Amino acid sequence: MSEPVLEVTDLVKTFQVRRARGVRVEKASVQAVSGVSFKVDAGQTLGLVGESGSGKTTVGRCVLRLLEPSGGSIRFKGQELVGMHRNELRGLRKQMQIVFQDPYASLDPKRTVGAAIAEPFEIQGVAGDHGKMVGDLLELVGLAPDHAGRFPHEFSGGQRQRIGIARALALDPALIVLDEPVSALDVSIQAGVVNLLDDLQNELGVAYVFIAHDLAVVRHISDLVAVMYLGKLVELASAAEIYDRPAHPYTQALLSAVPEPDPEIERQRNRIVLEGEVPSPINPPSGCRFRTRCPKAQAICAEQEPLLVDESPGHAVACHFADATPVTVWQDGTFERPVG
Amino acid sequence: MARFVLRRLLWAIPTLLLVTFLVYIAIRIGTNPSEAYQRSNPRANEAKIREYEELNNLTGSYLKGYWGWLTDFVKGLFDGGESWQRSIKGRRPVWPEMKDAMANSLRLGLAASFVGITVGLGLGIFAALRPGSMRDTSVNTGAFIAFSIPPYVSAVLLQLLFAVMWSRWFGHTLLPTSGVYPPGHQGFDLWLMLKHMILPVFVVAIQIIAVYARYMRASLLEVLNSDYMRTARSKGISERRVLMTHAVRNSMIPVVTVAAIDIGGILGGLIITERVFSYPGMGDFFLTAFGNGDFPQLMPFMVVIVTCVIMFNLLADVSYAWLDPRIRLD
Amino acid sequence: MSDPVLSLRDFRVSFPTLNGTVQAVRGVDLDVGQGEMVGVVGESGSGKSVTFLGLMGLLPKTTIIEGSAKIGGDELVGRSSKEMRPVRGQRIAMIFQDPLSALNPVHKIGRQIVEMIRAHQDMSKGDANKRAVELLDIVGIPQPDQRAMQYPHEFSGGMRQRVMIAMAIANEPDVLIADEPTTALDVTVQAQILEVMQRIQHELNTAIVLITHDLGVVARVVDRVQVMYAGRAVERGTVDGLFKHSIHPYTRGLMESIPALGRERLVPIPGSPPNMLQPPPGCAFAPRCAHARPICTAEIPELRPFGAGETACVRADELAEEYTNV
Amino acid sequence: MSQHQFVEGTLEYEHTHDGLDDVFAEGLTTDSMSPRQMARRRYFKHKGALISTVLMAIMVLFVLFSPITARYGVNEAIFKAEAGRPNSYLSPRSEAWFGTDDIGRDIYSRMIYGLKVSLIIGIAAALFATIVGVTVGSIAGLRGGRFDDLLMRVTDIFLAFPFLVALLVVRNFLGELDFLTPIVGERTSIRFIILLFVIFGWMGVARLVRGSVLALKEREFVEAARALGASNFRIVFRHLLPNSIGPILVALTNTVVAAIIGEATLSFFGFGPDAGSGDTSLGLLVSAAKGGVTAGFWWMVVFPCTLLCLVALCINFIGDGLRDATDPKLVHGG
Repeated sequence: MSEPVLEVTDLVKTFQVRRARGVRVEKASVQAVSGVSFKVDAGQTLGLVGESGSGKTTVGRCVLRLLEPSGGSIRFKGQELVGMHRNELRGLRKQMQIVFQDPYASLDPKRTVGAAIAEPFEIQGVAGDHGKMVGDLLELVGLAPDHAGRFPHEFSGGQRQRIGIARALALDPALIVLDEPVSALDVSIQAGVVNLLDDLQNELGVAYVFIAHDLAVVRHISDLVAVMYLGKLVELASAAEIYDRPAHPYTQALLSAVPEPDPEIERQRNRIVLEGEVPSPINPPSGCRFRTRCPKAQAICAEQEPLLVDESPGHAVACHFADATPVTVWQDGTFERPVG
Repeated sequence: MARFVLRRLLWAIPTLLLVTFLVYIAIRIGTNPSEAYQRSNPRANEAKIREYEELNNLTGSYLKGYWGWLTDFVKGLFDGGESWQRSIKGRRPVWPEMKDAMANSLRLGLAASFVGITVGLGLGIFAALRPGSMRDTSVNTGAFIAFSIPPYVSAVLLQLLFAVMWSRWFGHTLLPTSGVYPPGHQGFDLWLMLKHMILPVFVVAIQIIAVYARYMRASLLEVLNSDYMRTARSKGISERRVLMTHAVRNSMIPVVTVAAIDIGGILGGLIITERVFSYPGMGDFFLTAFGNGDFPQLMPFMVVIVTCVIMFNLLADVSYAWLDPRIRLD
Repeated sequence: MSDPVLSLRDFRVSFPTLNGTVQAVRGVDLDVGQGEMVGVVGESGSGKSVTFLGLMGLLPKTTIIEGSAKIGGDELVGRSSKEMRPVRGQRIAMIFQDPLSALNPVHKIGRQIVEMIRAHQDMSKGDANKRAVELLDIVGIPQPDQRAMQYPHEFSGGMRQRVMIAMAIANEPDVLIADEPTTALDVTVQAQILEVMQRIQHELNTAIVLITHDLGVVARVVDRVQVMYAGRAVERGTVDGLFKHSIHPYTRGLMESIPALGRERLVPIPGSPPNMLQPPPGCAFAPRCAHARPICTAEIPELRPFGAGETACVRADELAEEYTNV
Repeated sequence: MSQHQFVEGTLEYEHTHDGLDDVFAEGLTTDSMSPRQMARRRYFKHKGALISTVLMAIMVLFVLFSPITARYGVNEAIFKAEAGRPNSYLSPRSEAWFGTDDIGRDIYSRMIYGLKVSLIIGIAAALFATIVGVTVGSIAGLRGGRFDDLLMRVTDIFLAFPFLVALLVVRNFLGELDFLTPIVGERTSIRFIILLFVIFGWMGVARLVRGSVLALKEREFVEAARALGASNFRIVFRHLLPNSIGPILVALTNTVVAAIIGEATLSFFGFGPDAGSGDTSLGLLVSAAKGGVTAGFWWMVVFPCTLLCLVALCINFIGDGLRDATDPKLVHGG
């Protein structure tokens, strides 16, 4: 088997928070990501899901070393990125790219779209007719080559996102981190961008790390799905597994919280409504970080941190009471599980 | 809060020491003591100059000299300025003169700040409530024009108008244009004093008005566009209440911070105005001392200024926290 | 249905700008009955929020509002902002998308609720305070008496939205307008807030208008739906009727573009929403519609009964046939 | 109040969500204009800025063609026809439109020469201050940490000081440093005055640029450039500076005004440049006006003072127009 495009092992990212609270500088250390591991193969998509504060975006930034990881290892095509010298890294940047969430902030308002897409060629010193290459890229993402002379404000959100994708594709990367690429778009526009990403992957064989909070989109686009909660990976499995047989109580609750666009299903569904909200990462709960909101929590959850172990082949869960057998959840939030 | 203030006050001490040390060096070099002494006392001999330098701790290393000055200064704080060295000119004691100057300046500064800040804030609110209207444009433009007139220019123009042209046209002077009292006046006279203050206060206040009207206007406009103003309106409370309880208080937060830090601006305006109106305040005191290279006068003056700046910075922080519950001080 | 509590007829909102007049809302009809939750769905620029901000008189003074909007039979259009005061907060209350910026950061939560109560009820401060604590309890905020003494920044996102709801129901309004109340929240918190809103709908019998772009949210909580596009309602009906038998190509387009299980490829709606300075003639959706014919651009289609609901498509009959044949 | 505080006092804006974003989100920006064109259009909409630009242009033309526009030389006295004695204190008349001063020099002509020197001081000081300020500000903004803290602390104290006191103390201090004299000349030289205002001017610029860089560096397009492997140098020059050109220009105009008024202030109190060199400045003219007040020679006061204020006002207005034109809040939705 060929080696994976990306292999992340025990990634840790700690922030020294220095918040100026008006006049006072407050110092605290926040572990935004603690011990996250996963692999992405060529042409594959890993969906990274979680709510705000789960650290999914931080993982994405660390993978590209836009943020300096505090620990662990990130291997890109077998090469260790952590600790790699800047100059060496610059060469590798050709092969890994990022697309951002906010289509308004991700393009320099003062430069034309053509200049934005040509920037990768300039930075990496790619020879050739940049104008033509930009035109080709614009066509690839479904825009017209003569759009190159326009400024970002002349485009709609969906079009801007396509421009961002064109820029990321310019250097023919092996890996693209997509950081909530469609969550700022209207649903009718979002579909087009998701399709584009799908097509590009089939055509170019690029691997994606797809970061999102929208579980429906993630299910649609991902091969593997990793669920994060408060900086930890709680479940990692193929998309089908995660959605059909979620084993971690958090994943189960998350899936049950997502409304289905079908009133009939909605009425029949049993929901797990989680209590409370994600705790502060400055002071995470002891043991299992989810235990404060977990309907299954027991004494052991506060004492012992559950490890991410294979519940079944290819399906890893970090829970003392992981159980992927279909559960019945009653309206009042209690569970019933087949015995045996 | 109390702990924060205490800690900041403790912090103020090293800051004060560091800044005064730098000021000591700057003034020691800048005044060129021996030259200054000679200028003020043309018949002084070498020995006299050396004695002056020794007394004022202007010899030896900077650190040692500073320490010497500091001990004298601190002693002076407890004996009514007795231990401070005497002025370079006429060997007058520094403290009594400075005390009077401070009182005069304080009176002028407080009056001008009060007038300036209230009128400025009022105008700012007045303008912001109808953005884009005539009254907004005129307040904004007026503030811009007032801001572009340096205080000494307005002072000189007012002097020309009230002291010279008025008497030429109408045969009497309307307002006095210099001093605290007419020359030769003895004793206290409130009305005369106030009359002498009108023009200087006006000059300083105009600058303050210009600045605060613009701050307040910008800040209030910002607040008026915020979401919580929409919420307030959606409650069905009166527009007056919406403005008073929601808009004005919130827009004061940035203004107050600016105000306390802007103390330098007000002091600067005072110095200039006092000079033009021959008003015997700190500004006049400073400029005379500076012109003479009067080290014994300059240092206490600088200490007062530095202390003011540091204290007002602290005041800014405290008032900020008091107005904005998101800021916690401890 | 008994007499509607809130009723809009040919409601229009337009903004004069330097480049011309933006016709944000171009004739909307809507009835909301007591204790009913109506979803208003649309994408950005559809005019869904503007309709209700205009109704409440919360848009800039230069905004032009026409048509009719009645609350319990009383006309609102044409009222001065002073005349609107007894309506706002008492008969219609509103909650907004971003609960952090919608709450005044320098006032305590309790005080902000008390302000709402005392604006419309003759109540002593002490009683109003007690009532505020009670309201916080109703919306599920633990330790309400202590929380009332805290500032908005000390609350989490979901708790803030609960506070907004508590404030909105303080005077037991006839209608509660919720403008994308869960968009800024995480899904697990969204579920909590939707639950609170449903409880209020049933326990207080309040009519709720839920403005959202999320069809999933609509499917979960509302009774009836109105779909908006380019400042007009294009389709409406009961939630089941609409999800099962929508006719309007825009509604269908919206549903098909949602990623769903077993759908290999998503179907986007081509193009982008029209420029509301010069909306296209006739059906505003025609330029993006796969089923458009020349007839579509002739005149603006009105909503007319079709199947279980109403739809604003001139080709509704033909399309219904087409859909069933496929 | 010094011009300095104004640079500082500019309230920071934060983009707030307003209810109309929804309406204006899509399909409104049909006009195809580059950001520069939009900025230009907005600038010309600012009436004060427009009028000020025209006035400034006229003044600059007068200065450029001073041998023609000025009727007399700088130090040329208008002599009485008969005895050859200078025509002191003439009130305005056809031979001397704005009157003459104590030694019979034409005030109108001297105002043009004075304006020239003042503009040179203002522009030179502002340019150098901007270069220093932009460099320091962008380093502080990008690097952050200790350097940034120190910079903020120092500028805080400096800016809170009464302008004139700090100016005078620093002036004398620098004047006594003998090693500086070969470079910037005596403390009464124009070069020295410029140096002084560079020292006081860069801080305002640095703080503005720092704030702008701090805000921009979190923006995704900067991160995108970094992800492409762009060097810091490229990020600063291709992305950060072009996007903070607005605040930089505003700071520049503020510094021009601060230097012109500052020079006048120094001159007014007798610490300005030396008039003996056959040159004059607005400050020296205003300072000379003091002598005219008590005697009622109003023209000596009114004309130079008006010109000084007018120049300050025009440049301030131009700055305000630039602020409007480049305000990022106004870029969207047109």
